[in-house]
Amino acid sequence: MSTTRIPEATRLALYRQMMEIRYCEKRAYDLFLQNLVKGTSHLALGQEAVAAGFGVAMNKDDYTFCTYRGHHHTLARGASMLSVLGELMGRQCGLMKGKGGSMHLTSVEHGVMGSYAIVGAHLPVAAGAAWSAQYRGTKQVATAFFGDGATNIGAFHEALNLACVWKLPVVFVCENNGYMEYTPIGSVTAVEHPAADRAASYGLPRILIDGNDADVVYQTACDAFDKARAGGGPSLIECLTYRHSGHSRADPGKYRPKGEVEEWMKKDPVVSYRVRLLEAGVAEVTLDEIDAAAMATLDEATEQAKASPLPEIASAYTDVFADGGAAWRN
Amino acid sequence: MSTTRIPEATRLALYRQMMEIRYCEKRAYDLFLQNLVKGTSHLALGQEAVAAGFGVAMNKDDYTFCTYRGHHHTLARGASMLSVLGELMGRQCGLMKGKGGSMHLTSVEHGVMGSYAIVGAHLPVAAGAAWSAQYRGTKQVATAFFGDGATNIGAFHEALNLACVWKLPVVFVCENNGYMEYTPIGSVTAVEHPAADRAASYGLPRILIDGNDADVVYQTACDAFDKARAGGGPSLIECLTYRHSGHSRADPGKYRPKGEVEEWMKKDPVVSYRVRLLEAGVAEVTLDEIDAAAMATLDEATEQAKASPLPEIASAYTDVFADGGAAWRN
Amino acid sequence: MAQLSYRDAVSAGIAQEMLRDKRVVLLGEDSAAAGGVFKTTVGLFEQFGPTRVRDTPISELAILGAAMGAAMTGLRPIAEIMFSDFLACCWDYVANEIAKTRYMSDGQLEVPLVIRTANGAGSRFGAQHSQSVENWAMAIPGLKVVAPSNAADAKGLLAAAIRDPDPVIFFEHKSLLGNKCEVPDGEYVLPLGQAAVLREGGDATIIALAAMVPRALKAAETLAAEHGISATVIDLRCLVPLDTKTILAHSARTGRVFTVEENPRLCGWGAEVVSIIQEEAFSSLKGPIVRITTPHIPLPSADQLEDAVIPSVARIIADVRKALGK
Amino acid sequence: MAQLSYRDAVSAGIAQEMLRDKRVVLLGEDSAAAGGVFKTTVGLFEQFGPTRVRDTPISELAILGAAMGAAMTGLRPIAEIMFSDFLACCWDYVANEIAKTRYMSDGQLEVPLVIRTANGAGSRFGAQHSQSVENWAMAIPGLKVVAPSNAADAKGLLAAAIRDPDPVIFFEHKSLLGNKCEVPDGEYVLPLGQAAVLREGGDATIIALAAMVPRALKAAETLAAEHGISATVIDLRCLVPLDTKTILAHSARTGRVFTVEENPRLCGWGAEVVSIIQEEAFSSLKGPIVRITTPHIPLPSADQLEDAVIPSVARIIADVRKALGK
Ligand SMILES: Cc1ncc(C[n+]2csc(CCOP(=O)(O)OP(=O)(O)O)c2C)c(N)n1
Ligand SMILES: Cc1ncc(C[n+]2csc(CCOP(=O)(O)OP(=O)(O)O)c2C)c(N)n1
Ligand SMILES: [Mg+2]
Ligand SMILES: [Mg+2]
Repeated sequence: MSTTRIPEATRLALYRQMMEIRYCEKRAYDLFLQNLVKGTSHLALGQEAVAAGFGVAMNKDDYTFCTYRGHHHTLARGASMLSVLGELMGRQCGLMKGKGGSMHLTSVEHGVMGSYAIVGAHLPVAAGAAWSAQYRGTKQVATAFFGDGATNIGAFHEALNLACVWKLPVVFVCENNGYMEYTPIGSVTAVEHPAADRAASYGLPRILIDGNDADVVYQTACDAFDKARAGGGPSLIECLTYRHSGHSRADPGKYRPKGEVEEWMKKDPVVSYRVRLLEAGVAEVTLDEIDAAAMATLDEATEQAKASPLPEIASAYTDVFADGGAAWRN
Repeated sequence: MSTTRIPEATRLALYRQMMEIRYCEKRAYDLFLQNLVKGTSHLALGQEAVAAGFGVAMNKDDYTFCTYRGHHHTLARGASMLSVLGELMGRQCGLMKGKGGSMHLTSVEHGVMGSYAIVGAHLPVAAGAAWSAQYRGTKQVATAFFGDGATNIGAFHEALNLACVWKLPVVFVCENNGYMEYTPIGSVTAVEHPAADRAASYGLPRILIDGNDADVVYQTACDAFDKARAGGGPSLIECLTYRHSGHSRADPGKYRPKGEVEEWMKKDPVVSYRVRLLEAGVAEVTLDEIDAAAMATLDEATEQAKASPLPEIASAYTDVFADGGAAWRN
Repeated sequence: MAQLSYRDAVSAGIAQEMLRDKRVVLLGEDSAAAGGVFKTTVGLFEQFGPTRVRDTPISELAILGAAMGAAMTGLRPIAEIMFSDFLACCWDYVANEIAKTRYMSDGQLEVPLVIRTANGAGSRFGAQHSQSVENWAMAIPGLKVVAPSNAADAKGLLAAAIRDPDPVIFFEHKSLLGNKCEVPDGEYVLPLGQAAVLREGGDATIIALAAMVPRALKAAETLAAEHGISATVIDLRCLVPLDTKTILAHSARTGRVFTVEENPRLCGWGAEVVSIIQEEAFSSLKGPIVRITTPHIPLPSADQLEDAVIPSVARIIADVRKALGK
Repeated sequence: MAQLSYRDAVSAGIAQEMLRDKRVVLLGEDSAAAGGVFKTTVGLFEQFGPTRVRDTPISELAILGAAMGAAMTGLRPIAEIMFSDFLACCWDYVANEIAKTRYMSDGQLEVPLVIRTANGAGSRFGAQHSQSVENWAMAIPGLKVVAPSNAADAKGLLAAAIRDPDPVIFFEHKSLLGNKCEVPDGEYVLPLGQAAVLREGGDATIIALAAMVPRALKAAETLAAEHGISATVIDLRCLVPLDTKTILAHSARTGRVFTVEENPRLCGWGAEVVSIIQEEAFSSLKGPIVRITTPHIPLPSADQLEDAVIPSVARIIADVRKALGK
């Protein structure tokens, strides 16, 4: 695929986005180690190109639906590092003031319509948001990100079928990182490519891409969004990628065959993109400045999050119902 | 497909089976009209060839899993008309003595491991029975029958994937009769052939057959069973057929386009098979005798069922738990 | 005022709100072109067209998921789950997604939708098509739960449910669908969370819901006419919000309370109501609160068996008399 | 006797039964090669091999459906649903299929299986991974429901559940997994349906389950030591069968009863227990039965918020003192 038609400014945006995610995820990990993040957390280290490629390609009013592994997509839509790290730390400055936690990041002002911790559950929800956009005639597109493991759950099948029958402006993005938690996806899936090999079941073309190549992801995203906005209906895109760390905080990732991580490290999406930009003539200092700016923002966010107060206990009893409270009786 | 290799005795068995189902289903309908069947009922008039073809091809210890539209499959495994009609009428002589009703016909002694009234729910269950057969090394095969509409539910997807990954001896048979209740299947499905067009999603070959041709169904069933018994794993078979009556007792079937029923009546599986057998040299009197015997059995079953007592009220409180009772406390 | 059946009152309530608010859309299996398996959506497809009234595949996850996504982004979907038993097929959406989204998002998201479903026994459909599962819904924080007992309430409460900014599970009772009563013609909306006191008496308070309401009423009439027992009958109408004020006032007044529940006994709504009454009106109670419920069994199919296990007028009468010693 | 953790007692119980009965097989997500996300099945894959201990895809419907089909045809499957919240993803199997099959088939079929699942709060996982849903299971006729509070019970009750001819939902509490106690070494099986009276006192009866049991015990100790209140503490262990004999005897004896429930309030198991006690021991009650529950809200994620809403030792003490006026 020729990627030269992507403007340099866009490519720098892709790079910046990936760097911000990379730094922020690493920081999240450090904060665990300091016991400042109490619950679980699922890092997207290694999967930055998917988030950046789609995030940069989206319109501001498009909808993103994430899984519990959703920090990268939330950041890619413009949610601040402070609001993300704050949520992981259960602070008042967090996106949901500690009520949702790492697995439920939501930032409606940035189009992040929630992170869903039940595998596959958000695919029909994204289809519904797309239905709403179609009905309202807004040209918005909804994108649902999910893992390889999610392709084996019923909701995947139902969402794909409904979206195709109704020709909804929704893009289903499978981040195939090779594992469902600790089990290799190949050992529990009847086809080699859990998403791409099933596209035909819904009358969709087969799309299988290098999910570690931000240019490829970006271009594929643009094409899918164009199609959706033009009334062409859904797309199903399988992105081949890899998570550098364990499944979640608790997981050292011992089930991986020797050398696998090392192989994938060679295809690190951030490092390789940096090399590509340099080769394309971007000045090193430009990239260094991006890195430094990301780190500065991150450091400031970290300090602010640490200084942020804990939410008041009373907040646990709010927002069950629309009246703001939790009263189920008179 | 050449069908001549099917022995005449087998073909007569297929014919007898279809006639018995045809008569019995018509009688069930008459009994509704007499208000002797109180609940709902889903007739398989027009779909006899699927039941006969698979039923005759099965071994005695194979497992059948039906839907609410399961009278035909239950009869095809050898359950008596008396026990089936008795259940529809809620009598003591019924298969489950009125506790299950038309939608839950079960006859374990005949391998009918239940009829399931939640669309798609029995597909994973059949896979589980096949897993058990595989584990126990019995060479039994489990067959799940379901409608076209069932292919759009999550359980279909999960069952197919698991069965293929575990190479289970299970055969998934889609009776595509064109409608999910009152809605044409094409209007709610992303592909033309709801089962066959999805086989590739599970690494299976595409099998689409004339479900009104008992010979074709029988031969296809034999092949699938052979494959399963040889350790070759599951099959997914789509049988094109049509139901002559409404979806259920309550349905006059008004949503059908003009002429559609008439077209399909020309492909009536029972009538056309009779013609074929006559053309193949079977004496008319042989078939007439089969018909007469079926009708005689049916008439006797009907009278016996009518004369059968109602179950005792106390039976409503039995068999919730293995101790025979319903006690949840001491 | 016209005499309307419960089933027609449902479609009238939907039509009223669809006319009023373009954000209201409807989806379900056989709900559009065919007018619904229970004929509760007849005419809506013709009146509002295929963009607003939609047939779906047999995909309960997709139905509720899509309704949820639409509700989060500006629509007011009405999703039909054909039989309430099938809520089990999409319980994740009911219990984990729709009910919790407002909370988990700290109020950033709302899910204003209605899940309509046919509930209850009486049709001889057997164990998987006859359940009363209102107690399942009551157990989930974040949901409102409505179950009308007559046509007028069906229209008024459904309209309220559609307008409500919170997710509402709306139980339409299969055995009541043909029942007719006077239903206000024009715009008609009832508040959620108000029980109806259908009859007042000093000897006992009978609390019922949905199909158990007409039975409780009939029992109360016989108790008054033949046994000298004068009973108050309360139709809860909503389980959430729960009108504890009305419940407690009338429980305290009579001191003898009965719940009539179609759900199987364990963890039924009556258990919750009992726990509230005994905690908050303890000293007014003259005897134990008695729960009259379907036993804790799956439902049988045969008519005489089904009739035997669901609380009947005769059983209500007998249980009240026994408790009061009359 | 060895000191075992709750998590190790779970795998010990499974191993004991797998050794004894070749029909016992195990399936679940990451349950085999990885030993389970909660490390409750460590070593089983190595000991019993891949035909008996199987990893599944993320397919909760297929997991329970397959377990059911296998149970109907001669096996004794143990199916793991990783978090109890995900029971919502396969509730159809729990509520409509597995629980009802024996009944609907008039006893022709049986479904002897165990569904093991990690239940409860304390891990700061948020609203979709922290629920206590034992009351969902209790509401379904045809199921047995077990929720041990310590390692010894975990082993003994799990063995009993595996041997039981009825379907059993077995709740393993996430926050108890690391707790150790003496666990009998050899074959160890406890009967289902017997509550444990952990402490006897004359002033109050505190009824608890699973993670609420150690809290109730601790509260009882403080009540005795600091407030002159001597309380009986009952660990229900099973919700079905329910040991009403023990409950009623101790409720009647003290006249003051408290339930400590982790499930959200409405239709919690305590509501059912309250309805039974007030109906059958009415005249022995000296005051209202008090339910100490998680409020009827989804669960927050942040640690101090989660801690604030789940019944704590302090809240139990305060509620008992308030009720007894001490
Ligand atoms: C319905 C459901 N089943 C199981 C889980 C537990 N679980 C959380 S993440 C996960 C693995 C998901 O794998 P994949 O879809 O590949 O996403 P990844 O974590 O690799 O991004 C599992 C099994 C869950 N959250 N929801
Ligand atoms: C999960 C679920 N959803 C909906 C229904 C209601 N229902 C019963 S039969 C049916 C249509 C099924 O169509 P199909 O699978 O084609 O089978 P057919 O009736 O044509 O044999 C529907 C929607 C159900 N029983 N279960
Ligand atoms: Mg993965
Ligand atoms: Mg069909």
